[in-house]
Amino acid sequence: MILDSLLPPLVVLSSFLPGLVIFFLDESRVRLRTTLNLVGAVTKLLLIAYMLWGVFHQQDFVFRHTVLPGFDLVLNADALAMLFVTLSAVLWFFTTLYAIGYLEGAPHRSRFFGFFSLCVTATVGVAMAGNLFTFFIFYELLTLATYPLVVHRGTPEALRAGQRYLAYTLGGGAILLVGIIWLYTLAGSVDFVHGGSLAALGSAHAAELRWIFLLLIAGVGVKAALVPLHGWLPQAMVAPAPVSALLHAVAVVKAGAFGIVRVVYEVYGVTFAQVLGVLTPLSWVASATILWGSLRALAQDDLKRRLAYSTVSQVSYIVLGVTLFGPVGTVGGVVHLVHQGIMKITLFFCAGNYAETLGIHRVSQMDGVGRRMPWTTAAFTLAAFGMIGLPPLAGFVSKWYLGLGALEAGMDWVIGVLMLSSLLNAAYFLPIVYRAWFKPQAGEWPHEHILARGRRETGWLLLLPPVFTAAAALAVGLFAAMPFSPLDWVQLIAEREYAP
Amino acid sequence: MNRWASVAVALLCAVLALALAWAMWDLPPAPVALPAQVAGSLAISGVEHPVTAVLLNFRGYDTLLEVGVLLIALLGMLAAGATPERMTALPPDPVLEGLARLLAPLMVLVAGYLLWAGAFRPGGAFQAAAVLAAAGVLLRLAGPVTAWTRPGRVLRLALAAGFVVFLAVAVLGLAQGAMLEYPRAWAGSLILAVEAGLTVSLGLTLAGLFLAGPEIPRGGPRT
Amino acid sequence: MSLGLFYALVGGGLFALGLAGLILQPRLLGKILAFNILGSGAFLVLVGLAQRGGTPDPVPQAMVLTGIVVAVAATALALALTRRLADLSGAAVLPEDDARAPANPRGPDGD
Amino acid sequence: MAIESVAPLPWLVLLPLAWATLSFLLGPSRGAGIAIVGLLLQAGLVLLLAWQLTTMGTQHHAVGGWGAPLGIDLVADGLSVVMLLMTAAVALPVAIYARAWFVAKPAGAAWFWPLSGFLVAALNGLFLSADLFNIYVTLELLGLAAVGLTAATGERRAVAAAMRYLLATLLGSGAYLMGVALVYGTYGSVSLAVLGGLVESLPVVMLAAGLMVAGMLLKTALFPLHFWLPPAHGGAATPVSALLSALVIKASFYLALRLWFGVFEPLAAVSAAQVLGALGAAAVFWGSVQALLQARLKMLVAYSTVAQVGYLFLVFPLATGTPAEAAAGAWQGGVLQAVAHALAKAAMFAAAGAMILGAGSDRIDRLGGVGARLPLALFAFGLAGIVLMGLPPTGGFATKWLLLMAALETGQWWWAAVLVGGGLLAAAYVFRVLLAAFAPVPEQGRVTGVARSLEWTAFALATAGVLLGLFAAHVVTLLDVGA
Amino acid sequence: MSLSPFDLLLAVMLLLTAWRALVAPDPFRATVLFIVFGLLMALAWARLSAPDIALAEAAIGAGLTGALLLDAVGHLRAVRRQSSPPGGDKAREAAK
Repeated sequence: MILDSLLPPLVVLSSFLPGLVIFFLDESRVRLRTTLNLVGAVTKLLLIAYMLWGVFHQQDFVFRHTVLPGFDLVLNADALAMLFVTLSAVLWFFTTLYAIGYLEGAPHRSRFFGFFSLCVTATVGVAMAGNLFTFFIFYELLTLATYPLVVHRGTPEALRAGQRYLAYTLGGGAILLVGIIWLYTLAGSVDFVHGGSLAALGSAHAAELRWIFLLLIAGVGVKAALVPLHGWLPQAMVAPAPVSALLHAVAVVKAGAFGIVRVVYEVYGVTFAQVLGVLTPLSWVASATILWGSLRALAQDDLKRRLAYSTVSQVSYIVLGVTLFGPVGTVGGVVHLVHQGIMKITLFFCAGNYAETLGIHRVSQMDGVGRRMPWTTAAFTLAAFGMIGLPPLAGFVSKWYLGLGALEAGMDWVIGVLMLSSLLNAAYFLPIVYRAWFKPQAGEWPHEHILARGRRETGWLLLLPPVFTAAAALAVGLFAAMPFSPLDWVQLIAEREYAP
Repeated sequence: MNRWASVAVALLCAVLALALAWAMWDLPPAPVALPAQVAGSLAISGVEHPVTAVLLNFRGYDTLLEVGVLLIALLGMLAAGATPERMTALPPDPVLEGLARLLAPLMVLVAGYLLWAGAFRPGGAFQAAAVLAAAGVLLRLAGPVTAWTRPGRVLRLALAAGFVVFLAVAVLGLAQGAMLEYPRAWAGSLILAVEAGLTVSLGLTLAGLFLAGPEIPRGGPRT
Repeated sequence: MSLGLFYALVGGGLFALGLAGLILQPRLLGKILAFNILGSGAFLVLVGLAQRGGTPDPVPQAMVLTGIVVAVAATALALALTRRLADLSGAAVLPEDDARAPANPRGPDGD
Repeated sequence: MAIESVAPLPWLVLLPLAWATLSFLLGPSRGAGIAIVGLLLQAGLVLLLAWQLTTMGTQHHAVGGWGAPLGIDLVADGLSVVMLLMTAAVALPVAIYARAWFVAKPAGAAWFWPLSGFLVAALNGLFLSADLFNIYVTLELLGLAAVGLTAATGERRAVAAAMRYLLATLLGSGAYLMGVALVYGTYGSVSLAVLGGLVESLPVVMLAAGLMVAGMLLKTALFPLHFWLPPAHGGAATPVSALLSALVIKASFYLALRLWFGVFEPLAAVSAAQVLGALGAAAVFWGSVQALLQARLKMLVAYSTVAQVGYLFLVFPLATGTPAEAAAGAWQGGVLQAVAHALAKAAMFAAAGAMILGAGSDRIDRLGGVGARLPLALFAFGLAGIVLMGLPPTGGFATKWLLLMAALETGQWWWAAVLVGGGLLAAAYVFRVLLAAFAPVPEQGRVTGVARSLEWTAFALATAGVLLGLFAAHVVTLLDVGA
Repeated sequence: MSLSPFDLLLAVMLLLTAWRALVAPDPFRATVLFIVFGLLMALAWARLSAPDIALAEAAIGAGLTGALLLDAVGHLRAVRRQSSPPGGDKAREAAK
């Protein structure tokens, strides 16, 4: 059906077109801008719901446009794509709500929301890319759409962070491009195929393929913030809170991790990658990143900075899962793509609430904040527990499968990494929770912008999104075994991947 | 530029001259013989003089564009402008002026003859225009004609007339099938018309290259 | 040696001479003369080489007529620019600074 | 009259000549309206021609009805039509831009319209001509029109730049003319069609080819022959800068391409091609670094042109003596780069002009506040910058893609390094401007608004540069006609 | 027509005047030499059986270009006289 092949581009356009219009809207058209934002977000959700149903029933949604001979723009809504698309669309919806509240009365909102929409457009494109070209197009678009958001405040610090962000990501993009073209000249195709397409090239090109793997992983690893390519991420947290939320949970970091998933599973094929012997080094890098990120997080007083280093660490769980050969490891890694997103976005929403409501930016200022902002702090606590991996929260499910996967792959040392990392997670999250709930308030709040009114501790639009996402973090853990839960969906993907 | 670089350039140019000489030295005859083709088509070209036939018929398109080149050179000069206070002021010279007034009509006559002669012997629009231009230069040097500050409408029309006629003929040819294709019967007359237009315009333009004076940019001279 | 080839060789010499002059002459007036000499050289080669067999060829002759007019147009424009430049800067040489200086931090504002 | 019977070839030359003359007759500073109408008609004609090409193949027109070698032929093949499309696509928005620009800044307006009409006619004539001597005349027409336009502000810097430009362009066409003289002397014809079957590797032909190509390198401002370009492109009135950088240098590049891969193909040597590529690579780095060092916005953009010209010349090593498929890809990549750069650079100059007008200064460190006051112009500048960086999905990316493929397929990885490194350098200088424009300003209201058409035309051009990447396949198909 | 001693003499004169015109330090002198060169060119064209070009060269190449050059030289001298102090050395060198 023609309509079916048009659905993927429609999903992309559902945020692109509103974004474009918003960009040219006058600053004062608040109502029209908000309507456009929400209409786009809801349309996208509806389209996705329809496609989810279709994909579940083995229906194909593929769009193809030839840009140059041998160079097709392909959008393919396969199961893995839908997982990421759904995640980003749902979280975008909440982030949009949150951002509307967060930026009330701030300058340059048309510019902000324009690029905000472009950013989601790019993420959805990354998710549905059917080959490396298409992936690369949206991957670079993502860089360009997020840059103005990072420097949005225009402060010297923001500009510096933006410069660093660009240097890292554009450099990564260039490396990725070389890898893609090299691969294309070698293999003649860079389509994403279940089980990978390179095994046919065999061992004759093993050395070249290893180099290409290095280029590709380094290219996408910049955005996934693999150590030592992570330098931009902690700096980029100068961006406004909704941007950080999106950057860390959905868009940029995830696009990198997702790219690694695609490269390993659908370009090389996990079996062939194992044969080439490239998975084990990657697992070392991932483990190092997990531990390094956690260690650095420990040392940060700035709340958002601590969360940023936590992201560095947590995203590498996904990469680690990918390197664990076997379906269980895959499940652990890929499901964490969703779980980490839900939990991390909650944390950033909460951090934004503290800053926006009370002017709290540092952990050391958080004493007793639980009593002033109970809902926010409850959401924060839930998400933090999830990150640590306490059952029955989302993070527990991920770590459980990762551990089992490690055993299955015969990489027992990974268990040690997971244990150590969980301890570190606890070490940097628990003190915050303790301070917030149990320490008495120490003097005035640094800068109280929004006064509590009755039971409402802050603006509705700021409060509802974190509460919802925290509830979701609980739900995806509690109901992990239900049909259509992320875990269920990921198991479907893993089955298809390892199907002979 | 320093001394050694200059020597190097000079040496390279000398090498180029030698290379040119060596390359041209012993060439076989050209495989295409255009003079024969020109001679073969001369009868239907509308003129008897082969150079004029090439210039205004076979390769008339070159000439059309070349007139454009002259016009834009003049435009470029007008556009770049000149500072009025520094225009060369010439002292009046009654003898020169008298001579110029005497010679100018004579030169116009010569130009007319050259134009007419071009159809069957050396001469033609360009030579005629050059003589006209010389008359203009003479008049300018002698005094009666002043520098053009900003060509008025009539002058602009005269400057462009030749080009306009040429363009019109080119478009007319399109109706025949090709740009600048003259109808056989009319070829001679059309070419003469083009040449007449060109003589006037080219003469004025060439003179204009000499006369084009200060075009003051709006807002006064800038320094 | 035929007459045509002989003048073509002279043309080659003039072309090289003009080229050297165009590059080496510091004064604009000198460069303009050099360009004209270079052009004359090319014209001589065009007609001379074509007529090396001895028969006159009207085609290159017509081309040279075109070329001469183009050359005088270019010369006139060049001289006008030279005069204008002399009016503005008091010198008939090209200023060194504009082309070389990579950055001109103290340059005036303008468009 | 049926649309099939319209012959676009001669009209593409006659039409701009006609409106140029008309605007000259109207007088100084007049003629914007007829120019825009003329360019609209021209765009229609080119589209018609492109359609004729895809349905009927290469188009010919024998001027005067004589036919080569006695007469002059006009020929439109895929390459010509792509260049004509580029000309129309750039000239029309620039004309709309110029109309608003000269209202705000009258310097240089006096004879802009007739001169630019002749410029467009010369470009069209050049792209269509299949006759070496006729091409010489169009080259001179183009060069003198461009010089006149450069000098038109009458400012000292502009006049000096115009003078330098004039000498360079005259030297370039002089060398070309010498080549034509040698070719005519050897073969007795200057028709490309006739010569195509005759040219062989004689010393005299080698010398002719060398002189002609060298002349074109000078006119295209390939490093180290670029000395004349930055002051001319940076010093002219902004609409003129856009025309010069986008179109005029492309004409000589087109000619170098046409000759090298056309009549002179039997002589094309791999070593010479490598030298051209090396100069191109040097241009990419030198131009980019100089762009990074500039204090003035328009000089930055002009040096960016020096860098971008470098990419054009990577075609020669990638398509000379390499396997047919890789060569075809490289060749397409080179032409696409010419088009993508034309659109992006015109957009960039247009946007830069609007920003300078708004900020009241062309110094980059005085651009603060432009981002807030003129977001559309800045957005256009950024988009154009993305095209120049070669990021997807723009025209610049399609170019880079094709060239990179050719480089890796032929094992010449060093050109790949140039392409990738050049893109990053371009990012550095583009974002330098964006950062400066985003910077907050202490003085409120220092930046003033500008006419909306100044911003919109820049945006339209930049968008065209982006869309070119998505529809590159169509351009490549068109390019294959008669290749 | 074949090569005669006159042609040899003409060739030598052409190259000599061209060279002298290029190296002459005085612009006026250079211009006069160039006009002579143009007239010699006209003779060369006549020898090449190209009377049309000979006419054009004499009228346009030597005549008009010469007049333009002389006018420019005069103008540059006037400029030098008027702007001695600021343009100083360069101007003097230019119009020497």
